Amino acid sequence: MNFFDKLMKIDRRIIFLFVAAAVILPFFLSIHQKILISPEVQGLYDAFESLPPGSKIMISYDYDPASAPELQPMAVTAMKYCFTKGLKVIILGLWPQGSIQANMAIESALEDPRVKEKNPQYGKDWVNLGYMSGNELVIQRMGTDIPVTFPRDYQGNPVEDLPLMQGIKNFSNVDFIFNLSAGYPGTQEWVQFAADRFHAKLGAGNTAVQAPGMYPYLRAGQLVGLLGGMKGASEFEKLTDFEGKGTKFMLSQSFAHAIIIIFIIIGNLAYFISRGVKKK
Amino acid sequence: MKKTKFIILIIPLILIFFNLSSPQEKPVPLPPTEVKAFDTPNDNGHSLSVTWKLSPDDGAGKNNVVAYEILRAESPKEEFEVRGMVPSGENLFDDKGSREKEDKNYLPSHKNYYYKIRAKADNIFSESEVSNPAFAYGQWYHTGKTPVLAGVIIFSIFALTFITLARKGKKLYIRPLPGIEAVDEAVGRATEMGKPILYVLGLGTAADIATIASFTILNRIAKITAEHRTTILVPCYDSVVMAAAQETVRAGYLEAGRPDIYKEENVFFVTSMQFAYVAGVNGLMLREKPATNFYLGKFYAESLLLAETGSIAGSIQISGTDEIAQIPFFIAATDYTLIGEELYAASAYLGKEPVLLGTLKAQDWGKAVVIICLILGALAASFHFQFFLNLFRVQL
Amino acid sequence: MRREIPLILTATVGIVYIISFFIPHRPFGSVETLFSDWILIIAAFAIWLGALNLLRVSADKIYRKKKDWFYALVTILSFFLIAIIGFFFSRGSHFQDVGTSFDYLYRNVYNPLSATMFAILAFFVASASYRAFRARSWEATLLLLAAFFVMLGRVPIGDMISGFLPENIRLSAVATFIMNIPQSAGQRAIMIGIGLGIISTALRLILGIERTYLGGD
Amino acid sequence: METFGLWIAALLTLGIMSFLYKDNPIYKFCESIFIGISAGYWFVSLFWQSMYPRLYLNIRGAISTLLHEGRISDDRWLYLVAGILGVMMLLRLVPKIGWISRWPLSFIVGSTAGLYFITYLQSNIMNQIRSTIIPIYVPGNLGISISNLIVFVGVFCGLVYFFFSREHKGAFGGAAKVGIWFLMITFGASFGFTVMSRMSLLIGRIDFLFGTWLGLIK
Repeated sequence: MNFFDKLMKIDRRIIFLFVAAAVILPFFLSIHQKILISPEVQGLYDAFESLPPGSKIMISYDYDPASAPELQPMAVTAMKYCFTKGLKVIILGLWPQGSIQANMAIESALEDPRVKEKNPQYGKDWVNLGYMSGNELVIQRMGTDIPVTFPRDYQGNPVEDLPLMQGIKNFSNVDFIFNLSAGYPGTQEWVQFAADRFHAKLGAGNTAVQAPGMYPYLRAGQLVGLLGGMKGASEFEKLTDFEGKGTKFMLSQSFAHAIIIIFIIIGNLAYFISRGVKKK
Repeated sequence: MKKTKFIILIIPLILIFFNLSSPQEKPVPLPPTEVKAFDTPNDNGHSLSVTWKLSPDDGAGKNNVVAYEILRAESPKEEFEVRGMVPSGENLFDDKGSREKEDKNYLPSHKNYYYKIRAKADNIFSESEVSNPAFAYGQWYHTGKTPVLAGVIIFSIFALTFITLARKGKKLYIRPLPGIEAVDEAVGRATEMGKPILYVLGLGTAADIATIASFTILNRIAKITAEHRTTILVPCYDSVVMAAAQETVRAGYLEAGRPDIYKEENVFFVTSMQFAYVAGVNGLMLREKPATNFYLGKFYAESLLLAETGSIAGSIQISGTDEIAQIPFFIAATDYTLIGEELYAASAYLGKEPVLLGTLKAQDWGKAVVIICLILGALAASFHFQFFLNLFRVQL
Repeated sequence: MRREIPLILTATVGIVYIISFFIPHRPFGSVETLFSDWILIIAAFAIWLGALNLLRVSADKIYRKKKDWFYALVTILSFFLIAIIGFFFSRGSHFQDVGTSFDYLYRNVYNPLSATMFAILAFFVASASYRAFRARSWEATLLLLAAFFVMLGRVPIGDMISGFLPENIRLSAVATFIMNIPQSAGQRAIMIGIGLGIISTALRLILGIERTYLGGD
Repeated sequence: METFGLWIAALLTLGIMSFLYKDNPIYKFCESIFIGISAGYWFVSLFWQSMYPRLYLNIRGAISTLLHEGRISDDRWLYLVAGILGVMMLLRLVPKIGWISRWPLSFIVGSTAGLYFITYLQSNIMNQIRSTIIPIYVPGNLGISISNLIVFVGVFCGLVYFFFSREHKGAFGGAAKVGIWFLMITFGASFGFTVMSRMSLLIGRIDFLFGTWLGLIK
């Protein structure tokens, strides 16, 4: 066994060590990197921008803490943006932990001085309808009747008592739906049930894993825009001018990608050289 | 509700206040005409629709109409009640009622209603004539869903035809799938090594077709393991799935004629939370060191966590899922992968029962129809033949 | 009784579901909602089966003093800890509200465990790509190249190293092209295939051809 | 209390991470807690979120209509059927009549089959066909013509690859081969795209350990 054979069967733990270093080091470095905007993020931003103040937006938090590093920065930016622009937000979750994530996002959004200035109020500027089990069937039921599907908000207040919910009957009273999704139920179900069945205008923020699966919907116009993973989050932060964690984490991301690519190159070099040696 | 009405009233007033030319001098906008009420098509019979011809002042001149208000009454003489509002330029409104009697929004079937449309310009408005009477009734067929019905019929005909042909003993060829061919070898390896086989059904519930398809494969594999007297471990993510998996494995042992060596505790529940389940299964892999791991069903982010740990444990791994995002991980980290549709075909492959192969043939015919539609569609689209595209439009 | 009735039930329910899709009229229009509620209720009952199974397997390990019995005890204790807190000490049906003991356990125990298990994937992605991404064949090379371009194109570094090129052939543009055109096409083919596989399996279930889940006798 | 929770969270994080080195008692300990806690979590959630509102509240409502208004016709009685099916599921615990649990099982499977038959026919087949019907020749726009042609060829060959009842030989085999190429590009691209997400999670955890816990990162 020569050096390259050994390199091909390198102990996993050495790779692990390099990955850890690549992720941790950038936290302690300060490098600025340029962020370019991709069309699907622009599409989402344009859809948000086209809404006049006072428009009603539904944000569905369909993820749990496991996907929070990617989706939480998007959620926070979206909340900050809506609050400063005077858009009214109706929150719900198809994942049990979704509405908790929503509250956390609002908490951090409220710390921003620009949001503080607007002083958004619960019930008037946003409501949290909480979690409802039933996956895509919840979406379907909302298509015919939102107050029947969610008779109470997460604190147990009847929805009739919430000023923001006045006049909200079904998706036709909601100007835009933004879905933050980490799997099932998520964007696919929102497309199939809200966009396809009830013609709601829909945009989404997805984990980077899920995002490629959504391109067909994006191309077919069933989705107006898409944020994919941390890069999507950082682009959205740049467009909305709310620089946050998405931008900060992006540097670690770049390093980590670089380290994986270097490993793939080393692996292939080792493979070809050791094969060449054997042929001789 | 009162508040909204108040705001609707107050905004134009404020506008007027700042407008120097008094709008009272403006003539009233011309009313909309040709108001027609009719039953909303394709619903359960608790909704009416109204259309009208736009007011001549809509979108032109100084008497610009800003919105239309839709009013309804039970008879032309009664007082009309506002049912909704649409912005100018629109001429259709669906007056959706509730089907619950207790609901204040209740709209009964088979009861006549009359409509009026109000064209609003700032704070002044004009009203149309009263519409014809119309009543709501439920439909027994949703016309917008015809393309889906056609699909159901076409596919069912294919399936039934080939099932019948297969029953009559017509030989059907199927091409080899490497992942399936490897099953016997993989079970044999476990027998030689005297180690168990691990079968993971994934994160699906019994309400996922992928999981149900995986049951059939599990049944075949359980039968082979029973014949070889090899242990099969099935950690489950969902309680209902566990119940069904127990039945499935038991059936496999029965078919192999070895119900005596079936152990129910080998098909067990772990937990219904994704990563806790992974933690448990990973621990199992590192401690039991199974010779072969099967991952067939619904998989999400845990796919690679399982597959890499299995590779650390030195197992042969066969995987398959219909979650497109996870297929690459399985391809990278396991020895054989069933891609998407192949997972659904696998049960037919393993069973070799003619009827199952018949439905496989129907799937192929389905694909042929899709391909033909794509070719015709591409030609139609190139020559701007919109009609063809509309064939696939489903209204809901 | 044991096999016939379940098979008839599957077929009937399946056909009712399909028919109700096309009929807006009562009572078909509301079948879907009702049935889905029923399934959720059945699942809520079934969790008892799962929980009892877990407890029985763990208790068995402790009772027989099998290897690792101590860990089985930890599992049982954690189960009862959260179950008791969730049922009796966390504001009833508002058990998930911020500030309940249930929420405390969720945030400080469940959440970090879950997130860390998920984060371990990052290391596994690296080791799996090192092992699997070798240009052994033409197909493997395509896989490798597509991954390579998309990986680089999705981070700003990609544009930094390809910045000298015209904008529409920079790495991020190449990545977008791969995602939008060939990736999208491949996805669609797989999706249509899966669709056919699913409807064919569904039909097999309704026709009673596929029925292993009902067991043997 | 919050600091205590933070320390527990941090130690559990490190415990699970230790798995990367090798299986060890600390990992086993964390794993056992994890399984117990999560199973209990699910147990509690399903009760409060399904059993309580959907079964208990509906039946209670139906009973109260019966008692107060003397009306027996109430759709909510239908939920009793679900309750019975649920109890049938539990009868698995009784070996002699365990087979009765097949009834609720076949109910679930039947409705799954019905629902997905329709849903996938519509969304995965009809809609995907519809969005693949694109002009292959767009006059005056070579770029779009070419990319549309690639999409068309990709879908076509990809579908050919999935044919089970024909040998991959000749022109058919050639198309299937091109189909595999498209599938490989698809998988490679999704993998590359996913790497990002996985790294993000690790970044999130590192942010927690070094930032929230140790306070080294602002």
